[in-house]
Amino acid sequence: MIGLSHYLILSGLLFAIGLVGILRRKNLLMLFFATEVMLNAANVAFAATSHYYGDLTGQMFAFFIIAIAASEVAIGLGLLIVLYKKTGTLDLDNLATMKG
Amino acid sequence: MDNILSILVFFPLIAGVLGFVVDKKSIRVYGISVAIVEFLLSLWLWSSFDGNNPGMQFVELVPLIPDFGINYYLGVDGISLFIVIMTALMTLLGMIAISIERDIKNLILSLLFLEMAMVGVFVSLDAIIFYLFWEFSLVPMLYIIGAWGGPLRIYASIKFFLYTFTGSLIMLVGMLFMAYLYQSVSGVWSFSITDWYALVLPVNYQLWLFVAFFLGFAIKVPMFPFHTWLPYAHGQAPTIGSVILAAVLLKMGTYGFVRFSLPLFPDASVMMIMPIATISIIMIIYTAMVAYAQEDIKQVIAYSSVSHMGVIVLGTFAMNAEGVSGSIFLMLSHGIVSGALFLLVGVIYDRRHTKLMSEFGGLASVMPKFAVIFGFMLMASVGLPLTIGFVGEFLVLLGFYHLSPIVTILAGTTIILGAVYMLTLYKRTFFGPVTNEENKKLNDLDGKEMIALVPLVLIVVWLGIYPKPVLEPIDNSVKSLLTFMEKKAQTPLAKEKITLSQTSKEAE
Amino acid sequence: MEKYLYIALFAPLASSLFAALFGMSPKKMFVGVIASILLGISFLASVVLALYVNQTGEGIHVTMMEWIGAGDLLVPFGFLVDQVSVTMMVVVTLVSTVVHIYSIGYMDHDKSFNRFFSYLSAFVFSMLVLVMSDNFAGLFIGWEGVGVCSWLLIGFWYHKPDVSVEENPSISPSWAANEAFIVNRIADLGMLVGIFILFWNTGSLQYDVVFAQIPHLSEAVLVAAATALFIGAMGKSAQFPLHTWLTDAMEGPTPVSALIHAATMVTAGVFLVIRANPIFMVTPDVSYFIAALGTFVAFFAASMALVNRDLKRIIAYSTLSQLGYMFAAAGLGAYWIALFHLAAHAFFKALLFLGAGNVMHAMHDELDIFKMGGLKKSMRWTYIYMGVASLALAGIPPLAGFFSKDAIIETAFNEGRLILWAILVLTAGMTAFYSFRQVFLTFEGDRRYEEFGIHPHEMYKFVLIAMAPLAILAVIAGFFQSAFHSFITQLLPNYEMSAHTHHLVWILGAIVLAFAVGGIALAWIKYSKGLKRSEKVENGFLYKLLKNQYYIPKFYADFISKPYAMISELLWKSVDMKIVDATVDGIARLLYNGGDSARKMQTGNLSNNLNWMGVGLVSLLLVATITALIG
Amino acid sequence: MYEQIAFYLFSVLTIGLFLVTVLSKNLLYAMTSLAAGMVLVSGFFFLLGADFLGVVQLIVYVGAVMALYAFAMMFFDATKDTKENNTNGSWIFLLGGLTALLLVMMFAAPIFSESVVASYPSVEGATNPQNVGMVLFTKYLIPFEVAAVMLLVAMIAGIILAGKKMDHSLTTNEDNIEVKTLSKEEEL
Amino acid sequence: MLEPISVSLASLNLGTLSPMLITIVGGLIILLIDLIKGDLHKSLYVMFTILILFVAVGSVLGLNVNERGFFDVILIDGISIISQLLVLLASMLFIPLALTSKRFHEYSYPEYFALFLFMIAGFQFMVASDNLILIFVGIETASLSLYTLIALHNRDDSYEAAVKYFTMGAMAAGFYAMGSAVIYALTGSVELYQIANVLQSRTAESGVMIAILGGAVLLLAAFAFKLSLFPFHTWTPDVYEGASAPLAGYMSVVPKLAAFVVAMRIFGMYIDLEVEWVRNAILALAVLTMTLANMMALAQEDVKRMLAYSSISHAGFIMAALALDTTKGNTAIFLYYALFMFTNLGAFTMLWISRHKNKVYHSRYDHPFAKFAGFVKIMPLGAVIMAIFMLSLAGVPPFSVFWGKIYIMSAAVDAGYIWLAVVMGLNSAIAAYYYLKLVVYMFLKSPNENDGTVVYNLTKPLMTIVGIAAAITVGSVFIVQPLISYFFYMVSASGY
Repeated sequence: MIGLSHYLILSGLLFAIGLVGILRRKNLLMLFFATEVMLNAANVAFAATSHYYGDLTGQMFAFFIIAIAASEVAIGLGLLIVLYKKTGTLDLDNLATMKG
Repeated sequence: MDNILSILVFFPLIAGVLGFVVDKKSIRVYGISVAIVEFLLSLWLWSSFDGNNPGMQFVELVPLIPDFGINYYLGVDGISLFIVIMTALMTLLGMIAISIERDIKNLILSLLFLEMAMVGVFVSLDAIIFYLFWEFSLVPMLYIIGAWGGPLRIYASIKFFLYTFTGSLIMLVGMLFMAYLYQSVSGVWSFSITDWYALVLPVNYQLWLFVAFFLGFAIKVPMFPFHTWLPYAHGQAPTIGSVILAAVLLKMGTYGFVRFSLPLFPDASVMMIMPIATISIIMIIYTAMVAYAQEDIKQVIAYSSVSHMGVIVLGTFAMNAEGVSGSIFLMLSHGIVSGALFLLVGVIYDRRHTKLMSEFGGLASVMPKFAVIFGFMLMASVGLPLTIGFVGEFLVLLGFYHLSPIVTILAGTTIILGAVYMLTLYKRTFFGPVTNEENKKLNDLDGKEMIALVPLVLIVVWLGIYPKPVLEPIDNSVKSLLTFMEKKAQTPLAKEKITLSQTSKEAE
Repeated sequence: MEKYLYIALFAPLASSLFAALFGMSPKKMFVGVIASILLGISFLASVVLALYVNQTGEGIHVTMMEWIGAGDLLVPFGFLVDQVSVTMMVVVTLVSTVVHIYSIGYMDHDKSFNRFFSYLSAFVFSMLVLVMSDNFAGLFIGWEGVGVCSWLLIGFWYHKPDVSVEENPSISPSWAANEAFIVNRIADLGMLVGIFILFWNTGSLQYDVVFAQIPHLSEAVLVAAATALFIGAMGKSAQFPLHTWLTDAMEGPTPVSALIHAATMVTAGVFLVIRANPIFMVTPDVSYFIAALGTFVAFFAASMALVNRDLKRIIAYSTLSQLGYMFAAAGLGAYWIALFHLAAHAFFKALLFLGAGNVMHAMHDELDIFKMGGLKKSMRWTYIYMGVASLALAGIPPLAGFFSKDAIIETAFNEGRLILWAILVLTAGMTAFYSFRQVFLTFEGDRRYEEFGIHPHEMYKFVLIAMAPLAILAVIAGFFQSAFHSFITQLLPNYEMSAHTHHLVWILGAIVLAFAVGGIALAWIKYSKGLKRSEKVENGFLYKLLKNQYYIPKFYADFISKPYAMISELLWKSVDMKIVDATVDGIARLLYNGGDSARKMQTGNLSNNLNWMGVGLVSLLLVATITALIG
Repeated sequence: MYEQIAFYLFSVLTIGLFLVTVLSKNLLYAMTSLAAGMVLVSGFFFLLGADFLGVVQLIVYVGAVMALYAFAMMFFDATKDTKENNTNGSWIFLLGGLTALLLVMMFAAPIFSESVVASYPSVEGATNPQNVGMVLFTKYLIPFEVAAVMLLVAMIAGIILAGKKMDHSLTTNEDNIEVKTLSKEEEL
Repeated sequence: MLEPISVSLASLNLGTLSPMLITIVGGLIILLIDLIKGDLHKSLYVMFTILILFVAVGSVLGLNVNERGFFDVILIDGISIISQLLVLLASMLFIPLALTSKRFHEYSYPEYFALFLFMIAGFQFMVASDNLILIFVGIETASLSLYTLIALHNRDDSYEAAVKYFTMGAMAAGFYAMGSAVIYALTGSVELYQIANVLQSRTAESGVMIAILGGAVLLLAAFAFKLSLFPFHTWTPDVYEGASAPLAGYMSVVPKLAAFVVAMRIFGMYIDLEVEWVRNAILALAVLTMTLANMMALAQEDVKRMLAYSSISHAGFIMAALALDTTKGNTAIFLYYALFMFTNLGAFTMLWISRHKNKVYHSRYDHPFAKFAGFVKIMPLGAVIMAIFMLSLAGVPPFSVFWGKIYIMSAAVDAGYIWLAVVMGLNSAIAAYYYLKLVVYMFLKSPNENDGTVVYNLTKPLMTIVGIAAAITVGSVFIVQPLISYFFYMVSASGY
């Protein structure tokens, strides 16, 4: 029988995958993908918990996470466009004038 | 005028703020006038002070942050009264003697702010208000050293600031803990020192708190091994900075011992007598030797300050009226004498722009007045009887002898070693033939310098011959302090070591 | 009578302050005159007081005002004129009056004439405070006061440069002044400790209170107090090992040497022992030590005087030697004899010094007796004065020295201290020898000075007249021995020779006299015809040892001064700067550099930033997991 | 049984696809696999009975978000292999592996508790969208409205950031000041 | 079948929503104004924004303590009221800084002001709720607006800053979501008071602790990012450097304050539940943060960047107070921010006043220390005021931050954490160095040649703001008492 733990472990794994993505990506666009993975991991956990407790709050949270993810994408891409226009690249390593 | 203390504190502040408007050319006269008024006010304070009352007088108490127990709480007793007067006096004389022309306005205004802070430290009876003035005094001093000092001025001023700042922050933690203890006993927050006095603390708390306060005070004094900021500060500071620093700022530390450490932690103070005496002896002997090795006149006097402060600290922990009164008197005398010596060094620095002894020699022939006053202050500094320097030193050593003859004999070497470095300094600078061509045409003291120095000479003689008007109020307050400590002490050791004098026993 | 007390005390102060007013002006004759007159007034007042005390047999005790009052300590400015102090007052004011007048002539050409009188009078004031004070703290005021005046006066010619030790053993006046001050300070510490001991055990510093308490004090306390006080006395009276400053102090003008370093200040130590006799009387061990040390110093100083070539230094050594005699007497309990010798010595020694001053004046400050000789023609009066003084010093009857010194030697015999007696007798012979060696080398024989182109001349008349009282006293003082005895023993414990000694007194006296005459005769034989130097003797070990003052100054220089300077330098440059300060700066630098390296984590690279966050999360998770699993 | 199979299948696929998203060097692959992974996640939602959530996931994520990404990709002209100088692999994977391990340990704990009472249980007989609607428009009305504001913010931000006005910065456009630079900085 | 749900308007307690509603509506009005008539001068929007904020302040003041509204999603307790007040007040001080004499890109957008108001609404929702969902949405609303505001400064540094902030923020959002998920899985609730109830019964269960701590760690990581605690702080200096000076000053106060309130709610709950690990972790992070940030600030060459590190260190300071979880500690947080706000904003305003459009003093920095060399000669009053701000930040009495500092240290002492107070003291001493460094430059060094342009950006509104900040910094001793008593009352009323 698939229990809550199964879903949560899955969620944990997805989260770790997202984390790895964030940590290793140098292309900003692809880095954003990884954040989506992380948020999705949380969504899975919420939906599963919601299911196993028979409580709808989890689904609510998941909705809002989706909304937030969407907004983030909008703003993130807006920023990327500005950045790209100015610098012509999305490579993180070019984004280190401020340091120290 | 019951609120004379507030006036004393805030008059220089307001004068300083208003001074921003005063024209640059008139600022010097403005500053001196303000300082004169302040000095007169302090004399007024003395004249209306009741010398037979050992307690706090002119008390003002206005709740400031009642929820946190912070009050605007001022008062003065025999212990602080004269330090206040000396502060006003030294500021005045220092200001008269200023020879700096550059940015004089800023200098004068800084001095006025500094005066406010200094007076504030000595009259506050609330720990936080005390701390407030204590810390604030660093700021103008930082500016004075940093802006008008020698080549290493910035290093010296920052070192001065950070070093003392660090120590006092630890002290602040101690204060907060003290307030907490008071609160846990009485249920009310209070930072008022007089409230704290009533608090009987367990000995281990006393020890920890003693150490916390000690760090704050010791760095200020400065006690070995926390003294190294002082030679830099003095070496780089302009004359006025050194004068104020030596005369007043250092006294804050020893005053703190008397005001806080002794009455708050009588048992711990008694237990710490020997460690502190050891440090004091190191200060006395070690710094006297270091002073002997100096090549710079000002550095000699700077290190000699440390050495003398060692005697003062020793007296503070003598635990009898002779020693403690002597120590407070010595604070005054050291303030006046070292202040005068720094003024004197400033005199030749102004003329030659060097303070190296090797540059001089035979000045006694060229500048006889200068030599006379210098020699006079030198004798006061080495504690010649009938000068102000003797009374305090004698009392301190006398007082501490009761606790430990060995320590006293070691500390007594100050009269020998002090003579060694001071006379060597005097010989190298003033005696012998005039070898340096540049020294042959030096002018003797001018009117301005005489105005600044002669009053100090008179005070040195006056208080050397007739210290009673000053010593008696001090002694009264000290006796009541010791009686209080003895009552409060819990350990038999403390009861044994704290010696009450006959007169205070009768008073009970 | 109090009026006279104050006059006697404050006239010198007035004189000093008056002279100080003109301290920076060029020479003003009236300053010297007025100072001398004021001193004379002081002397007269002292004499009046002495007569009063003699008449009534009571002292005068006044308390002028309170000085220091703290805790239980109450020190007033109190003055006591009793037999002891009045004796000292008369001696001091008399000698100083003479010296003041003398100085008018001697300092004639000095541009700091006025300043000199200011210092000199200040010294007299301090000395009077010292002897008149009714408590130990007051005594200490005078004690330090004379120290400072001594410093000022030794260093009076401060402008002279430092020279090497070979050229001048005292290096320079300012060096000698500092040495004197510092050495005295060492002893003063002992004195202070003595004062502290007395205060904490008796609760007061007043003589009468303290002495009244003595029976209640433990022996340890008394021994400690006596020792400490004697250490103080050793400094002022230049007893071994603190004696080196006295000969160096001869750098000062000669009147100073006469007044301070012969007649008055250096006897302060003896005065202290006499003053505090109740303490020393109950501490026989300390007293015996004092006597032994005094005897030793008497011999030790005399031995150095044997070979010295410096006119003033020879007299200085003789002073040292005589101080030893006084301590021997005081240590043996014959306080009145010590005081008597003190007074007598003051007269003839001051005379001797002033005579030396005349010679110096004539010889243009040349002091080497090997360069003098045959001065008797041009300086007859001086020769007479110095001859008389030397005879007195040698102890030739009926001059003053005979009575006082002989009594001391007798005392040693009487006490059964035969070794001390023998040494003292021997020393008496040496004293006679070196005194007359000096006199003869100076005044007799060939005129060695001529090759240096010096034309000596006698001192001013008024100066010579002023010296007369001293000469007279040097001659006749001894006759007052018994009168003085009855006067002084009203206060001081009486000391009488035992019957046994009394029987032998003539024999003893004869032995001493024989030594003295022998010494003079030897000197006459060797030196009256002129200087004969013997290479062999001068290169001998003993001669060199004596000439170099037993190498003690060198020892002090090499093993105290130089190491002190070296250690000071080391403490400053290595310990203070390199350890203490460097630690502080090190902490600061550590923080700064730590911050600077920590900045490297701020690469500015977003990827790194994210990694830091990842690392943070994982480490927190890791710690949390471990905690959860353990706990 | 079928639920188990579906779970494991979907799990493996999701993990695989997301791994591709994270590891692939090709932007197109990464994006495609992300979209596919999200579809699979919505599959989980359906499995868990959160039908409405699943639909939203499909529409918003797979539809809108991926469309945005697609546009962005075209804008950035990033179809080619991006040269990524990725951070040192082993270190990152160690970190990721450790995270995974720790999270798995954490989630392997008996998190589920019978004692937990659902605050907003599904109403008997109502469909999932109805249930969702009831909670969303009562309890979560405010968050919902705030989310609307948030989306408004995102919209405005997107518009102005991508707008033409950003091309000419007023900030760096000097009006009148001459440029000067300091000499070498003084060290404190 | 389904029944329509009827909800009475009264039970919704609409008043609790009014402050947020006002700011949101204000933002919408600004958008409308822009739609109707473009090309209006920024001063209109500035003043309008201030008015809106005034109204919002008024409505916050009208709130009753400890009310809930809208199905208990909105929580108006004491701390939400005071934090809203502080947020609004700080915003009112911030927004006039748009009225510079030189043109900067962001102020040409009316949307800038609208976004600003939305951001404030986001903060308000954050602090006025104990529902993790609403908190999350509030955080994101505020953050997304903030990213945009930063980027709108429109130069290379600001994009870089915005992107960095955004990306790390997105990661933190992931942490937050995941942490909430864990908590939800543990308790079946996303409302803190219920979570507390359930967790209380579950802390004793065996094997669950790992999940409890895990959830806490994820949330802690998310908030550590917001509060810039080590090692999640790396964005702070870069973002502050890239953002315009006023915005940097604003960021160092308002978002952090809001985040602190949420952190207080969440971690206070853990500590109340006697999950000591959380307290220790927070303390460790706090101590590390203040120490390392202080050390790194020592070596900075740019004032703004130095202030960024300083604000990290201050955050560490406050975080330590949070870990105490005593009423006094929590009061101290608000007191500290109330006092710190003026000083810090004042300091950043001084930088703003001296800001040039381009980097004329240094190839990278706008405000290198050297720029302020001899400032006292050029603008004595300005130098004095800046010095007062610096000394205040260093904790020199009697300036404002000192009072906050001793209150926090006192709270630490009371809670038995004397070592913490000592660490705070020592850190203040280290910090004094870099604040002094600026003072030293301004007062003790001689000015650069031809430096009349240091006060390039000065206008009357800016002077007013600086004046207000300076006045409060200097006269703070008189406002501490009312603040303490008000805050203490509010905090204890809300049970923290």
